[in-house]
Amino acid sequence: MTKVTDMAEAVSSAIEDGQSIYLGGFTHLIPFAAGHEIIRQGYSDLTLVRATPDLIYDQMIAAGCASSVTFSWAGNPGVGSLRAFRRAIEDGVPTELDIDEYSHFGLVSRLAAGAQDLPFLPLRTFVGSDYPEHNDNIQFVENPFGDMPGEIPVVPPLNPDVAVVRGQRADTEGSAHLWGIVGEMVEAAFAADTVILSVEELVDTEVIRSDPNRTLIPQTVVDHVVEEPYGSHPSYAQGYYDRDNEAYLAWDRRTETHESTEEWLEEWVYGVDDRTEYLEKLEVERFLDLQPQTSYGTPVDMGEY
Amino acid sequence: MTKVTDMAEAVSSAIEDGQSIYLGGFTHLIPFAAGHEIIRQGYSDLTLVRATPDLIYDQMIAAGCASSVTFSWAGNPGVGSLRAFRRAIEDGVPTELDIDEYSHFGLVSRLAAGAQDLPFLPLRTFVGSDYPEHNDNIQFVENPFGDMPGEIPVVPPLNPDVAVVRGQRADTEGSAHLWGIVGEMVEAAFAADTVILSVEELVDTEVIRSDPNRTLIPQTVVDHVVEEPYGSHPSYAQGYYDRDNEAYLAWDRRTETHESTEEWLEEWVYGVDDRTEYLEKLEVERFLDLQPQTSYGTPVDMGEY
Amino acid sequence: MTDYTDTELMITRAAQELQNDDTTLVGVGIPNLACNLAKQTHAPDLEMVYESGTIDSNPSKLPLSIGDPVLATDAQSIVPMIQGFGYYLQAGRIDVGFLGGAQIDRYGNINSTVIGDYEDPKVRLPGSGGACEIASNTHRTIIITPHTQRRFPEEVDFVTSPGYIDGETTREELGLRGGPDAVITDKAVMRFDDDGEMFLDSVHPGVTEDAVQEATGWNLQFGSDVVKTEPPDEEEIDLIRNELDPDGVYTK
Amino acid sequence: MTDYTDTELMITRAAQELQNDDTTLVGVGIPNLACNLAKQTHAPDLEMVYESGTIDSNPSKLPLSIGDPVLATDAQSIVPMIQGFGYYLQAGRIDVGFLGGAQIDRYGNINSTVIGDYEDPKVRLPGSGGACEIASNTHRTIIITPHTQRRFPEEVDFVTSPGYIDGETTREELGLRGGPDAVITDKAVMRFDDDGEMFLDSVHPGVTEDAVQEATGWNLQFGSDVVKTEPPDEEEIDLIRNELDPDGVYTK
Repeated sequence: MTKVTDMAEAVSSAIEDGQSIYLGGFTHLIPFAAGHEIIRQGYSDLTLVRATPDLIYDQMIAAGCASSVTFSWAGNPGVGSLRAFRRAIEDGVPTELDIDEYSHFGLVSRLAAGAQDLPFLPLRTFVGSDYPEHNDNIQFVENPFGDMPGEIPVVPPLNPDVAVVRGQRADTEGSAHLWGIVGEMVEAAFAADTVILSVEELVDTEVIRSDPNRTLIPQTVVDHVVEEPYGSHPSYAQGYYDRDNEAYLAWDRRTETHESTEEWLEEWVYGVDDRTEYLEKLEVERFLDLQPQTSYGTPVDMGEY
Repeated sequence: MTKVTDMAEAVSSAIEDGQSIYLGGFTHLIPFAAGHEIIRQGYSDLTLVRATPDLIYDQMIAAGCASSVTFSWAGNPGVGSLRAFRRAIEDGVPTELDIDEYSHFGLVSRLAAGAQDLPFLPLRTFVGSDYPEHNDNIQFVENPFGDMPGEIPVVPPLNPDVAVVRGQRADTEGSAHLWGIVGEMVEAAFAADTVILSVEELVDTEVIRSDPNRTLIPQTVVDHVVEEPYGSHPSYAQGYYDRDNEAYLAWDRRTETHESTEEWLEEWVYGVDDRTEYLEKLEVERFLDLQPQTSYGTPVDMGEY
Repeated sequence: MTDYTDTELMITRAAQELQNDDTTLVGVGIPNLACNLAKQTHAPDLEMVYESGTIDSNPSKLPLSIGDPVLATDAQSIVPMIQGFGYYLQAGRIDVGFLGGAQIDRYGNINSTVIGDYEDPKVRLPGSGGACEIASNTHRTIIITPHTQRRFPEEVDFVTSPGYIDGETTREELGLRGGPDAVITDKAVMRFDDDGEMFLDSVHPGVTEDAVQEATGWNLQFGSDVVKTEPPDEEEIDLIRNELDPDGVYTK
Repeated sequence: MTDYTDTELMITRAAQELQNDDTTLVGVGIPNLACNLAKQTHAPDLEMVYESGTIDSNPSKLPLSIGDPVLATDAQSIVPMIQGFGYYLQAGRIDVGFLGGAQIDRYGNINSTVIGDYEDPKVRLPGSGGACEIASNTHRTIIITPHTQRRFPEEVDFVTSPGYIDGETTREELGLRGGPDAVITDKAVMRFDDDGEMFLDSVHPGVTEDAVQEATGWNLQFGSDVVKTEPPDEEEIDLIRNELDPDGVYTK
């Protein structure tokens, strides 16, 4: 049964104001197209969950979509800070922003607990730091097996209402092959109630089933499938295109004030109807610069038994 | 730096009497060649760890190598029971055997805790069963985040002294590609102090690095590398050969008494020097019957950046 | 009327318990045949998951074990056990689980561990495997077993897989999901009442209610309307004998 | 004598902290350059792991972020974050971690979270990322930072990454592995005594001990034998300028 739709439809049927939303990808495969569609549809009061808010949440925060961010590292990777995020926290512009903050492993462990329906997961982080003082979601439980350590921090499950994850290829039912850096996307997809899967290309089910160990996102967790080439620009898709670093640098410049940030949103988000129009605005040379050379992995023989 | 050696050398340098040993693979990729070498070298007092003891531990128990088994399902898969295992437990033949018993997830969780240096992992198993009454390694801790559930079972880490795991291919430093059913091999390899990796074939490092997401066993956990084609017979290696079901059925017949079991060991283990001699004893038709047709997975493009 | 064996009836009856959108955790043997039968008849979208970690397997021939390569080739996904048990089963993503066992009591608690004392067993059985977590975490379990007094005792020697415990403590209180839904034997089909006690729901053609009671180690409750079990039809028998198990590995 | 910049000295000094059989958790920028420099000189087998989950990366060019595709292509392995942090870092498989931060105190506790009050910050910094677990779980950490009073205060505003806590509670008691080994700044190299307090180990060429104290917000201990920091040699400078960072992204 096909779950294929377009991003506008997927977003409007999956997301409601006030929900907690996870947009996936650790530097890699970030669903920018979905983020822009959420902005265009004018959502508000969202809780945004992501290890690294990155440009995508900076844009959504600037657009006034968010009331809270759950995160572990809020910077512009390799460039500097996230100015819209900081303006919201430091000055309440355009809206006040609550934060719920962890280390990377703390946040990923919360998603993993959510993916497994566990009341908590233990981890060897946070001891000796100031996090437990400021976050009630970090508790300590005694070790019933001895005193090395005598107690250990635990974090509770995190189950976003909606997760948007990307993969390189999937079939129409939503079983997806992912490769390169996977981050915490699998945990988030299993933890969320509703999942939008966006991919670089739709392929025959036979392609997916030819290498089942590669199917990290299975159809059973997926509700909507969107084929959206270059849906991760200006982040990247391993084997398909590189990160557009110029865009990361430009974001840093264009967001110096809230007003200049709004101009950027006007130009690149509100001013286009969908991802195709967004791509049309990019110069063709930029596309060509982002193409990697082909480098195939040695295939595996599954054997026909 | 190459870690390549032969199985006799790997076993004798890695294993000592009295240690806890994990031989890997869930039905798939079982290291029979390593098991036979352990028997030939006359080890004793071993604690054998495996979800499914399978024929390999039945053979080692019959040979008198084991004083204890940590497991979760002790049967001859698809055939019946493990007669040597039962004789040891029910009648103390050839030696008494202690058992340390879990469900599959309980045992796998112990290895996962061991792999991550955690004092315990929680799981939603064992509640309402008789296991906690008989096993002090199943404890309950309170949920600090609420009462759904109010408490949850936890199991402590399991760190075998030595793990023997198999993969389809690896480089000489021990980074291995695995595909098909992986079971709990990755957790065990990360949990063990010393790891012997045995593979169907050694390949160039470039083959491994062409598809890094497939490298489930990395060289950092591996101490010895052994190239041993058909090292999993009579279990199977996905894409290389099928399970030799005739051997599983034969084991059931040949183990009806301890004496007949010893005859089997004499013929197939003590009577051969190594895996090559073992393979020479198999009829060529059997080899041919076990060959699957080729069925390649669609390769991925990692891209050259 | 079509001729059939006890095993064939158990297979067809079990297949009827499955719905088209179910995800089921399958064992080899009868459950595997039942699932494949359902898939080829009324439940083409049935998703079969094995505790070895193969997801939506599509076996080209009858698997000989739950780790058979035919379950891996052409599967939708394959995951490590830690993930299959954690992200699928424990997370509540499996609707139906199949269980068997050496002993089952009136509350559907199952023993597949030992006959006799745990520390000094008369017969050592294989143990749980994934049974304890299947019983704890699926939304419903179907128990398939031959029907004899020995297998249906007043009390099991060891609870490997919890059913409705003692009929008083609820599974919900304990944090357990689902519970036993049906017990399918070679004589009858039993279900469970609101207190989690087993009752006779249907008897197989040619079997008397007395015979069922006779083969049960406690006073079995009878449903208000015990009916006759629907026998296999011709199509089902044809599929089992000619496609699913042509060599009669499990059905002879 | 070779001409060099402060940054180039910090890179070469950091590289010298690495041994050939080390596995190191790398960040972009100076740590990445230091690791690559070590790999091309005295530590060819150095294994570089990134918190994005790429294991033994072999970048064909300078990565722009810790998730750059050049860290994935040609890597030995790539794992999900849950595994990178759990099976590698938490399990103690990473020897050396690199940390930076806005504030560092005398016990090597690091703040990369906020300046001012946590609930009402003057400056909101990026936060931990993996820093808290790197500080907790590697066998030794190397801290790299510019040397100013503001960055070396008496007390940090927020402990993001624990060092030697308060100099009394031991890391071992708390279940923490390792601890800060060296602090490399643009003025000096500091190390830690048995109580976990920072002391001046070497000053960079052209820098006085007074200038170091002046840039430190507490009475800095001086080692018994404060030496001059070894400056970069010609080969190192050549590698940095012509191979590792030819565009001067991090070294200009």
